[in-house]
Amino acid sequence: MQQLTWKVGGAQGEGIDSTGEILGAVLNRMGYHTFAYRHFMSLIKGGHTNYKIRISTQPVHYHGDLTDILIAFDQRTIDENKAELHQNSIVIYDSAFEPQGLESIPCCGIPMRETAAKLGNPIIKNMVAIGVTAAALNLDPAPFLQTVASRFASKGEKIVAINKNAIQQGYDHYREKEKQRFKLPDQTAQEPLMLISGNEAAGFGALAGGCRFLAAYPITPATEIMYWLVNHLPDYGGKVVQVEDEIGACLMAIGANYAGARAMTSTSGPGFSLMQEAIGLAGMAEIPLVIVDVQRGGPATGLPTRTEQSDLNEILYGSHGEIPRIVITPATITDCFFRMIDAFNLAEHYQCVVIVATDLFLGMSKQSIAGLDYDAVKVKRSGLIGDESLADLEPGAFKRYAVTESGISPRSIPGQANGMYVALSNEHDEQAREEMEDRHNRVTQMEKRFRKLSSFQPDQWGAKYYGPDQPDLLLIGCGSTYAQLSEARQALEKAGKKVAHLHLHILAPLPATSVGFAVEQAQKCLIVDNNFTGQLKGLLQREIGLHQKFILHNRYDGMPLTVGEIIARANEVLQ
Amino acid sequence: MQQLTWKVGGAQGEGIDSTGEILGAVLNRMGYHTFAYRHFMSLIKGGHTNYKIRISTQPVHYHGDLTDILIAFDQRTIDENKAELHQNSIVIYDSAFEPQGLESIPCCGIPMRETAAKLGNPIIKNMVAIGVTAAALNLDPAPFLQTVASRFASKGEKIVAINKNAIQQGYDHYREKEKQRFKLPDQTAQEPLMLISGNEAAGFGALAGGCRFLAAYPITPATEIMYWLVNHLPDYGGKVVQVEDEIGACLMAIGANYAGARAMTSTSGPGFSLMQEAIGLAGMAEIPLVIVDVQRGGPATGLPTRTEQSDLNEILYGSHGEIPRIVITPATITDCFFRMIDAFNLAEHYQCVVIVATDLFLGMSKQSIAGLDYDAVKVKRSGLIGDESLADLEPGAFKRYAVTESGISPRSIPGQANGMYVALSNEHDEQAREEMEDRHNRVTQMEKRFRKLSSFQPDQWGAKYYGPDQPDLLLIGCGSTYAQLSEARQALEKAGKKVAHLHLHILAPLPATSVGFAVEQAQKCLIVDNNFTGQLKGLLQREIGLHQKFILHNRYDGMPLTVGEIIARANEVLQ
Amino acid sequence: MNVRLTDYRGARPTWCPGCGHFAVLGCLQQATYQLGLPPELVVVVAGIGCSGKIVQYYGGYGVHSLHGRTIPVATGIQIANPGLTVIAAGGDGDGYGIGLNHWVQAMRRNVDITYLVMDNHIYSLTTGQYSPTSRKGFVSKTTPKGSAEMHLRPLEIALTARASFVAQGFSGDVKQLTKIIKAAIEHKGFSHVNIFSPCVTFNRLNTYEWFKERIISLDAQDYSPDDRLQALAKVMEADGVLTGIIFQEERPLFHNELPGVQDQPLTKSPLELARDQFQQLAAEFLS
Amino acid sequence: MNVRLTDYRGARPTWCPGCGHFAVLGCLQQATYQLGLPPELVVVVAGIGCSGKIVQYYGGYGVHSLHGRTIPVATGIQIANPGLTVIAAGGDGDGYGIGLNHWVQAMRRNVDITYLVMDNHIYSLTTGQYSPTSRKGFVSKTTPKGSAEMHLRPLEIALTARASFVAQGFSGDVKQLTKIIKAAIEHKGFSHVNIFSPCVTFNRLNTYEWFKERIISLDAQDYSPDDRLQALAKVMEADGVLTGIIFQEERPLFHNELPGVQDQPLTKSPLELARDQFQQLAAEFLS
Ligand SMILES: Cc1ncc(C[n+]2csc(CCOP(=O)(O)OP(=O)(O)O)c2C)c(N)n1
Ligand SMILES: Cc1ncc(C[n+]2csc(CCOP(=O)(O)OP(=O)(O)O)c2C)c(N)n1
Ligand code: SF4
Ligand code: SF4
Ligand SMILES: [Mg+2]
Ligand SMILES: [Mg+2]
Repeated sequence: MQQLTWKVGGAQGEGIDSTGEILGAVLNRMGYHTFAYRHFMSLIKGGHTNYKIRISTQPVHYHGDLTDILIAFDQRTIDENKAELHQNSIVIYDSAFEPQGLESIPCCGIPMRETAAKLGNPIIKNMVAIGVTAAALNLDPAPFLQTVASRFASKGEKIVAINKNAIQQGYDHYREKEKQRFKLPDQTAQEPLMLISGNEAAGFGALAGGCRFLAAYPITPATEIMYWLVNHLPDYGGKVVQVEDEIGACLMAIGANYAGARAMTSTSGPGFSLMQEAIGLAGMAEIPLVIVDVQRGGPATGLPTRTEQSDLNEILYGSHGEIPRIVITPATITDCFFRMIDAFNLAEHYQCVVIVATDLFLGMSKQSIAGLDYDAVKVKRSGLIGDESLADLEPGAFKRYAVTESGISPRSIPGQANGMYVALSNEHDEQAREEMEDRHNRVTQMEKRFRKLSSFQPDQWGAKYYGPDQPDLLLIGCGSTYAQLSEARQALEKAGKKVAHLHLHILAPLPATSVGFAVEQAQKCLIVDNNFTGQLKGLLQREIGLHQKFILHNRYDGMPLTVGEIIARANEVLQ
Repeated sequence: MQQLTWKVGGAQGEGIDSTGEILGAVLNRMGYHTFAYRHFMSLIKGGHTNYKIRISTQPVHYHGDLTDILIAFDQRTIDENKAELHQNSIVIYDSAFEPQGLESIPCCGIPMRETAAKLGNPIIKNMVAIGVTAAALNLDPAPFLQTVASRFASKGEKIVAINKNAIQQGYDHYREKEKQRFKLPDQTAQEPLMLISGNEAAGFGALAGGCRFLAAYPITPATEIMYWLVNHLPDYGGKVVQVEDEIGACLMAIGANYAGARAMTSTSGPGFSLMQEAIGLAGMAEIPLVIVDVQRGGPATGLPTRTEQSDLNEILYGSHGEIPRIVITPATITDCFFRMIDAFNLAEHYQCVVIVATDLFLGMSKQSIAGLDYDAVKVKRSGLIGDESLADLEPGAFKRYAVTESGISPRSIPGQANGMYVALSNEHDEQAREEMEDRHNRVTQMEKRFRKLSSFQPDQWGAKYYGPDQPDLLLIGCGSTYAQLSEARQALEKAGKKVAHLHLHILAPLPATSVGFAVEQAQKCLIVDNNFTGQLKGLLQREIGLHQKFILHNRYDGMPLTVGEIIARANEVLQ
Repeated sequence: MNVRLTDYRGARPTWCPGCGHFAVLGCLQQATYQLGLPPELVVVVAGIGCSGKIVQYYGGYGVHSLHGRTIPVATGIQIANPGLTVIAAGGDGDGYGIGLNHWVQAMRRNVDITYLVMDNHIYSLTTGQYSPTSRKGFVSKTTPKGSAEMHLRPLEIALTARASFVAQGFSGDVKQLTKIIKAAIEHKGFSHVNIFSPCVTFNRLNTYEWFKERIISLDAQDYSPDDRLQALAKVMEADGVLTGIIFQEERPLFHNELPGVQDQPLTKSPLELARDQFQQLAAEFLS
Repeated sequence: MNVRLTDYRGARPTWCPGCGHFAVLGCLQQATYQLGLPPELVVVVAGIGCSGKIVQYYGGYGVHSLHGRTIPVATGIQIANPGLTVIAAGGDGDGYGIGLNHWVQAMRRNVDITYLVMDNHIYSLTTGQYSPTSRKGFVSKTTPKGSAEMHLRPLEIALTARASFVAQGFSGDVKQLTKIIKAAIEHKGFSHVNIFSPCVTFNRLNTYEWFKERIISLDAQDYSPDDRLQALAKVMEADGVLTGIIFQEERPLFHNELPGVQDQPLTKSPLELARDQFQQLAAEFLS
């Protein structure tokens, strides 16, 4: 695998994102595998933002620890990103400022702002940066010019011309000034690659999984799911409502599910906290419900533009009282797509709440992925009673919450004759007409609800094991840490270490057989949590035991984990 | 200890509660120790309700498994309570109906409704029942007559006379018809006993602990805390607001705390779920906050009139992101009083959220308790910076979130010159003026917030151990199960079993040293949970390990645990 | 279709004898019966309170939602299947206290549901605390010295929040109430119906008599409910204690205004994407 | 007391150049300065949004609360210490979307706070979704085909919810806005101030020009803000786009109406019970 990392940084409002997006788009079209991470702040203009792309000949799920090429529009970009630079990096800075503190790191000043200003619009210094990038990567500027031409086509020829000009001048400037060029290997992917973010994949997965209704409230970093769905659901018979708050959003999704639609809500931590009571309703009334929590830095408003896996506790244990629930943690962007389909099938089958927990890193990052396989998409209907079966029953004999062996009861949909029932938030009996405080009934219904998931086999795909048996060290993570953990494991393996990696795609019900077996086998386990208190570690301690084997490695500064820190920690533990 | 249990049952709206309350009041005044439990339904009239009193010469914290005297206004009372009867019980029923299914249990019909009707008001059949009770207990009717006279004084002489008449006639009826009388031993308590519920004790404790503001929303079974405080806080400089919802209630309490008052909110499960986001704000902005969650049957609206310890998970792990928190589980009604004082002191000292978790059983039951000790009440102020210290600082130099070794930072109160700061829900730095996404600052502040509790020593009073060292079986419970567990342990001890009891008064931070030591020592541990999933057991597994020692005994039908079931289960496990 | 009035019966009510909520249940049953709506096409979404139990006693489909959360659930159902008649029902605490925000937003959206608020000026199921519609000074368990707040005016809020149908009924006048509920259900758009529904157990102030003495019925007046400002004036003049249809207008319906197909309910749209649809969507991600 | 205007400065604003919120900050600083309120006696409670950042840029005490939760926090502070000047401030999404219920209830209570809503008809901090005050048809990231909802009329809601002071200002007229904010702070009771505060980055429709072309100023008119119904008529007539003080009345204050001592703030009441007080309370439980 050959690879290179590139980053552009500056103030918010300087077009940093579009610089990265154009480069990503061109590279992706050329058949390179890319992974792009956006670093931004909770303000609209100013501050510091950067866009990083890892370019590779193989699929990559992470943007990489280091930066080979850093394009800096300001000193702050250098300050904030210096730690990622190495001796073979190059810093290409806007010669409008004099870079400080680069010591021996090679650098090269290009008059980016000046060039743009001369072209009549200083804001297009980002286009100059694209030209510079093309030159630095030793790429033909043509595809960049084309991309920009088609992107700005609607804005008129003059705009297109200026932007193209800016790219060309950036290209020329760099070639004149600087020899050091990174050569990307030739690359043509087998099939055209999709450039897609985790949030887009989740939206697309929801649609493919039969979701036809989204009720949500805007919140970083989840809103892109809503954007994707509002632009697509209506074409497939669906609707999207922006609700007044997350309480209403969750309940609207519950209403639509009750009415027979596959419906969901998407949010992040603060919104998820507001949904706690509603989650209990879905659990009690056995109404299917899919919630996506794109986690961000907490607590409270916290770090809205940073990543964290710190809602796990609330996802697993939130809402008063007790309900069965399924918690899925997609590990990659492709996984975001497929796990959403699973989520809808499972919610319908088990008539329960399914929470899909991603995070800012997974949700907002964009990756080149090989085409999603249509044949792997399976919408499975279940649990719905037919009109004929209802017609066969005595009037009023239908038991919505029938106590069955499986714990799953037949479900009718409003409009079906003879299927009337009340979905109650109070305890109720099989008949589902009125609340019921009787203690024997309570026990029966409680057990029925919790029995439902006994047929669910989380071990089937909820835990994946990579590497040797009986390892000296087992790395354990869930969700978005997959990429860094698997790269770390491979590196450790290469270094001759006997290290395995267990990755959790389902946290509840926990794939306890697989986890228990893997933990038993391993000498030690390094649990990698992207939060402060070690929430995944806590879960495993609770469910698996063997505390003495567990060591925590965690990160809580709002950044995704790095491969390097995991390797370093693993080596430390292995000593 | 000599004791007797009495219960009266009928439909809601038949004055069942006042029957029990009058009996309780008279017995308490006579120096008997009583413990009264109200069983009721989520409707206003009809259904089944009962009121049970255990009468003892020693303090009792539980109403007992069995019923010696059952006064039944209807057949349903017999059906629902038959399981508590034994061969020496007596059922005194209203001869308006013919009791079914009593088999060999002694019973006696008294024309209660008829007597009341003849007196002009069938509703006062409950007064007849009081007279019957006096006779059955071989008590002088005089104190009952007096109590009723003073209770109804405001309603006029005629009403008083009718009620007294009803009591007298009930008394006479029973003495005529029935020989079997239970003789209570003579009793005079050392000092007058207070008859107080857990909710009242919590309200009184709050006031004594310096609470001067309550913001709450009505909810069963927590509203009595509000009632007590609305009737008393105003006399001591305080105020009570009934807010539009629990979100607002929690935030109003946060506002008042920020402004320097000791303020709280009280609620039950559904309301607690709604407070999750606000809890994060208090945690992040380090604003002291006391929340009482009087738990009831969940999930969702659940079983609003039944008891359960099923919010523990949400109490421990709710709210997105991560905040330090203290969770206190009072074990007795007296404990409700004192732990509220602790809660306010701790919230102020650690500038954090303190959740006091009681439940319907503890909150709504009434007990005779020996006077609360004024000298044991200590309001401890801490963490507040003085005006002089602020005046000594450069303008703007005050650091509200100063990174200190203890993790506790000095706190100013609006109005203090030179102490201005913003309490932010976003991550922030020491200066506390604006949000801050810087990752190093994030790490520092996160660690600071979590360091705060390192000086808290939950082992001091958070776990109490009763019984022999190195027991064959260790019973473990938290909160309101204390009474049944301690009675069970004593019975098992009497039966020659080597059984100990560890009771948790604090769940977070867990008194891990005491618990770990006790668990280590024990052969096996029977964890008693008043919920379905074994939430206390889960906590101990997570924090302590040694899963193989843990056995769960749980109850989830909405009823408090019985002593008998614990003994039976313990014996089973001991085999 | 051969529906009988008894088909609209659910469980046996447990309300206190004399409770105003009986009339609301009866009138709703009558209204849907008279409109010939088969019970399986009616969904009642109720809140928590004595009032909310109406869903258990009515014979159709229903959701006994959370306290204050009737409107969003009803909205979700209505958008998913506009072929259903969706009735939200709850108390004054439920709707004007904890649930007020959902209500206000649904009115301006003009969600096509009927909302029956059983307004007894008190929290009853929790055994008697003042509610948003309790008058200032109202003595209750949480306001032993009288409430400190001016009461909320639901009709005025409904009018300014742009409800397209605003009416008020009284449990003491079932004829009028049935008529109002029928009109509300027939109205296309958000129909807000406030109903004075006395609590005979906990509210000793706002009794049937109290209302009877004060209520002004618009039915007896020459009043045409087509001018919002005039309706506001009327309501203010009567201090909110009037009955009848106060305002009605035709306005586009939320579910029709939302982008998406209109010719069939959401619940009937196919769940699977065809291969070409799928590939077309995937192709949007090719850069 | 010797306050300077600069004493009301907090952190350096990060709003986009030209953002309407600058004017609101400036006018608030001016108003409190002109009123001679020392910054340590001013508490700003802000919501989440670009607007909410005002608390970081103003120099007093403050709480940067949660999204939509300014009012309850402000209420708690105000009741705890009525000696403080409490300002709630936030955006249209914050106040009229997620936080609407708290606002409506606070108005009828007449909590003695000033509420500044920086209304740019859009959710800005989340980079551009329509808000409750966006006009129907408004195109935004979540409404690519135009919003399906009629907008909320904050002034009308404020009037019918019985705010005792209702005004509207415009970031394009700082003289008037300063005057309004001063009057709002001076008013005893709930002062609702809606401020058209254009978002120059995400709202291309409701620009300074858009407002300027439409705004009718009451200052130029012979208008007396003492009749609620007339105020409603005026607001409806102007389709909500008017500025000035629209309504004002004197009404008892919530914190005074609540039972309890009035002569000193809660925060000053002694926390310890004296022995006799304690014993008296305990004695109530003796049966
Ligand atoms: C979140 C939440 N808070 C509080 C409650 C308790 N509660 C149940 S019903 C009710 C008030 C009911 O009053 P109202 O809506 O007026 O109905 P009514 O009983 O008067 O018909 C309350 C506060 C609850 N169920 N859920
Ligand atoms: C519970 C919750 N939901 C969503 C968000 C995300 N959020 C932050 S600001 C905002 C909207 C801000 O709009 P507005 O109040 O109009 O303020 P503006 O930015 O326009 O000034 C939203 C939805 C949040 N912080 N918390
Ligand atoms: S308590 Fe009041 S509202 Fe509830 S059922 Fe009885 S009369 Fe009706
Ligand atoms: S995005 Fe809009 S509201 Fe936010 S700071 Fe910029 S101009 Fe102001
Ligand atoms: Mg009510
Ligand atoms: Mg806005």
